[in-house]
Amino acid sequence: MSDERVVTVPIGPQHPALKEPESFMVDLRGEKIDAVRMRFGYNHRGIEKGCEQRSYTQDLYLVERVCGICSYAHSTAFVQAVEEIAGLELPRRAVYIRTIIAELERVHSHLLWLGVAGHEIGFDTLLMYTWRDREQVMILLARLTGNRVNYGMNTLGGVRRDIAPEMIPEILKVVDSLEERVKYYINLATSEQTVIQRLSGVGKLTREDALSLGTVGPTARASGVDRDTRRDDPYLAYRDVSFKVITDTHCDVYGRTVVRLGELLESFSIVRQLIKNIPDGPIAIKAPRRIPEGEAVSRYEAPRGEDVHYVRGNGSEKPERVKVRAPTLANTQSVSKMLEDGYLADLPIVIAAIDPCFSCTDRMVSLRENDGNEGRTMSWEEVSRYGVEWHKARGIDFSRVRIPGGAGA
Amino acid sequence: MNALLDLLRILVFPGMIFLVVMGMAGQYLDRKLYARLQNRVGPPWYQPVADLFKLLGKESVIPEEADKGMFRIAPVFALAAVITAFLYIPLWNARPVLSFQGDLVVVLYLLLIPTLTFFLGGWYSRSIFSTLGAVRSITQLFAYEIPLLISLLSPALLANTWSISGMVQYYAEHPYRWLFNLIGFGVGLITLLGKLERVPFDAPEAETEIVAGSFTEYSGRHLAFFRLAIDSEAIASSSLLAAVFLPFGMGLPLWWGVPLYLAKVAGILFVLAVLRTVFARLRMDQMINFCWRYVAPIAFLQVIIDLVIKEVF
Amino acid sequence: MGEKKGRPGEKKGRPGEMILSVLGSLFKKPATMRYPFEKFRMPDHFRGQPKFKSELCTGCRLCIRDCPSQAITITKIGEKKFEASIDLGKCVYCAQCQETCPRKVIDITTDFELAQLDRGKLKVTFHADTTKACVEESTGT
Amino acid sequence: MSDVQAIAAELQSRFSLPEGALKVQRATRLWIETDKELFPQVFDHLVKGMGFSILCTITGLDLGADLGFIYHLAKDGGIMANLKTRCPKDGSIKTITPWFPGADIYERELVDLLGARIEGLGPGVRYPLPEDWPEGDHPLLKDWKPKTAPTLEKGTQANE
Repeated sequence: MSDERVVTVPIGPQHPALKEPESFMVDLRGEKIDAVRMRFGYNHRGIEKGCEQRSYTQDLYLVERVCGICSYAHSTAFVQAVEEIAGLELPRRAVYIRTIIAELERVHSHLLWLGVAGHEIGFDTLLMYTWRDREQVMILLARLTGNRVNYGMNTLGGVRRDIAPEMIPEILKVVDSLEERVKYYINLATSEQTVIQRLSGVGKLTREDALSLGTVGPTARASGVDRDTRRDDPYLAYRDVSFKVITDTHCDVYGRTVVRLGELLESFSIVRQLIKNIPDGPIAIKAPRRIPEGEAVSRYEAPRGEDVHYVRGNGSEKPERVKVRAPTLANTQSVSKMLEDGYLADLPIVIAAIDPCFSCTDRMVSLRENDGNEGRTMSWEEVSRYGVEWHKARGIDFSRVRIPGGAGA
Repeated sequence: MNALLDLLRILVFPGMIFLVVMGMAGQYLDRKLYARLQNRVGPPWYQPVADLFKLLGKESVIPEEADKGMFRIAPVFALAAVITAFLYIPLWNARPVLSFQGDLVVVLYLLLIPTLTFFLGGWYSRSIFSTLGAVRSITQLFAYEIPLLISLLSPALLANTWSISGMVQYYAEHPYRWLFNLIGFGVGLITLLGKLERVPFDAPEAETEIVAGSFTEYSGRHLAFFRLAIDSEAIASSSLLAAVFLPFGMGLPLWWGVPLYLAKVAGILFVLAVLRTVFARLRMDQMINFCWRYVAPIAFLQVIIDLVIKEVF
Repeated sequence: MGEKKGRPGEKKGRPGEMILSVLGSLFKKPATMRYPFEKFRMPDHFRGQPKFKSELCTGCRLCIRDCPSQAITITKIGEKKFEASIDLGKCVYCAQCQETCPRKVIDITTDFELAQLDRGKLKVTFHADTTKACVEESTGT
Repeated sequence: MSDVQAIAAELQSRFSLPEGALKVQRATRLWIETDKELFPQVFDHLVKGMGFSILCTITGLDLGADLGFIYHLAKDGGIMANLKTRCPKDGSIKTITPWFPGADIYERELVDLLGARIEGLGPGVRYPLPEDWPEGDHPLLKDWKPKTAPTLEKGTQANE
């Protein structure tokens, strides 16, 4: 930092480009990026510890809240591992329903990403249009599962809600209409000059780097790494459907866009195949409350990449250990590589291009007085009192300020 | 009596208050159109007023390290410059509030002051994001200002006068000659996007990169003044473009002239809203490249056209 | 995917690709709505605020055991009379309680507008009224 | 013999692992248990010799007196080898960053949450706990209890 031409810009923990708190200290030389130092952990909520202190049923809902967007991915990865330990054989209909929800979740996640990407490059119209279209799948998911995110669809031994026959045409309608829209966006992303200018050649990550840094998901596939857990280590009903693994060799943000848009089309085709072949039968089997001793690892291709859940049971109602590896943790390693020699202006889109989900990544809180096991944080009064004390210690007295609902005075 | 009338013209109509009201109406129009173009409902008509009063009622926090005087004066200065410039622009007839030979150049420089105050306000905020925004503002200024200048000066070349009212008179005497300046009008619209720091040229206040650029540290009434200055600048610049490039129907009586003028400004605002809807933000280097490689040569083309026409007629 | 190769790292495209659909939007009904003024309804099976039918409760407390966020408290107030309070600030609206309950005491409504300025109001108590047969709420929405 | 059994057989013959150290759970899941001394050799052979080039993650376990570590390795084609090792709580294990530069963050997580000592892990910012988190306080240990536990309950009362 002896060079005075270098300016350090703090992007985060609070910054409009980041939807979640994470810190990127960027050293700038003019508009060019010199170095990036990352700091994670702001979203550490003690979920792994919390899982050890709750029953498996409760954990289902806790794990689902690891992430707000790919919630179903985490819930399914967890429940798969538990079912493997318990040796539960799921009814085929339940497996199919899980797969349908999983693919619909991918659709909503990728459309969300496209909108966010548009926003990061200052193309708000793209954001508004994609999110308008995404609303179709959100409403569909709400009708199928009972919520727009955090579907609460999984239970040990199956799913909680059946897909009613009258919903089938609704799903197909949404899939058809979205397919048409996605084709429009593919055309847009590959022919709009200003979009191409902002995406192409930005955030380069070579195949070698992608491999050595252990990137996963669309980030890796856009660098020509042909990996997809759905095909390599099939889970749910992916053995029964045929789909292409979309890869690209642009190795930049443009490639990542192309991969995600291509995956959307594949998802539509997967949902159609599943709906065509969905078997009849029960949607759940009875699961024991006590899960036997044992351990299992489950892999799941979430929209952002591979989720890995490790669960160890000890014969009681509560798991001995739950370990969650979210895709963003694997991908963050590559961000500083991608930012090398880039512009400050490209930083938001490069970070956005791994579709980061820092909540997934961290899984625990950094409030000191967090009790860790329940995901409970300081109460509002405590935070306010803590803030007042903190400022008092530095010579500012906020104690006369009244905060509505708080213990300010 | 005459002095009182002049004062009224400066302060109320068509001066300060008229401009501010127009500014807010323009902001509403822009936001509503932007929303509708994006298939959204958009704000209700009173939103700009509500925003203004909300900001005026809020505490204005000044950073400890900021140059307090500069920080406070910059927004006021921006608004004052825009209002002054507006007084020289003929709206629906060839008689603006103030006028003299050469006022076109003065108006251009007055309209440059807001950008300079963005720079000064941002620079003296001493925050990293403000500083970056300030530097970007001034860098961008050099890219769009020259083409804008050239495109506005070429109709003046044709009219052989440096006074805007003189130009209006010339084009009133020679109807349809303004049609030769349409290329310049296009250049003017594009560069106006840069002047108003709108997509695709909004890098100086790119939210996802540098928060709000120069305005990052501004809040309360100081921010309100800046917003007012920007809204008024949009109206003043649109009026300038309307007067220079669309000088038809300028001799009409008040009840025809004012609606025509409003329609012209609304039309320009509409084009600006559409333009900012369909593009992604350009990076600084791309923006400068674009301005110098495409916009500036086209502006020069307009000069050549006008010189040729002047020789022919 | 119609890809146009130019110089490496620079693809050719046209600016203003969206202009037609953008202008078309002017004549379409907006996709958004003026939300608090216009009511929004969630689909029928939406998991909103839980409701507790006190007269059915046997006090088995299975719901408490399964609730992931410990939002339910059940107090015995008399012979076969139970009163429940649900902390809507803690509730994660998973509807596990509804599923667990053997007597179907808990109903899930589609009500989602549950925000409160006062945290105390988030705690909804369902009284077992000893004189009347009906159940009423003391606080809350 | 399926792929996973072939891998198990090769490991068995090469390292003469004790009875029960290898477990084939299903066609794509292999569990291997090694002691600390043998671990680097087995790990190196899996990564370099058998193509397990994907490091999914590292799980740390509190096994009472020992800390357990599971290295979840995968190869193209879907087979996952879960290599287990353990060391006493005051002992240390070797870093795997020479094989996987991206493993840095997984190891820091072990250091922060379980208090593992990792030889050869270079300096860097801690993850995921904050800078001012007390040294020697590792939340994922089984006997870890929160120091203070404010609840929403208390807050609600204070509010009324």
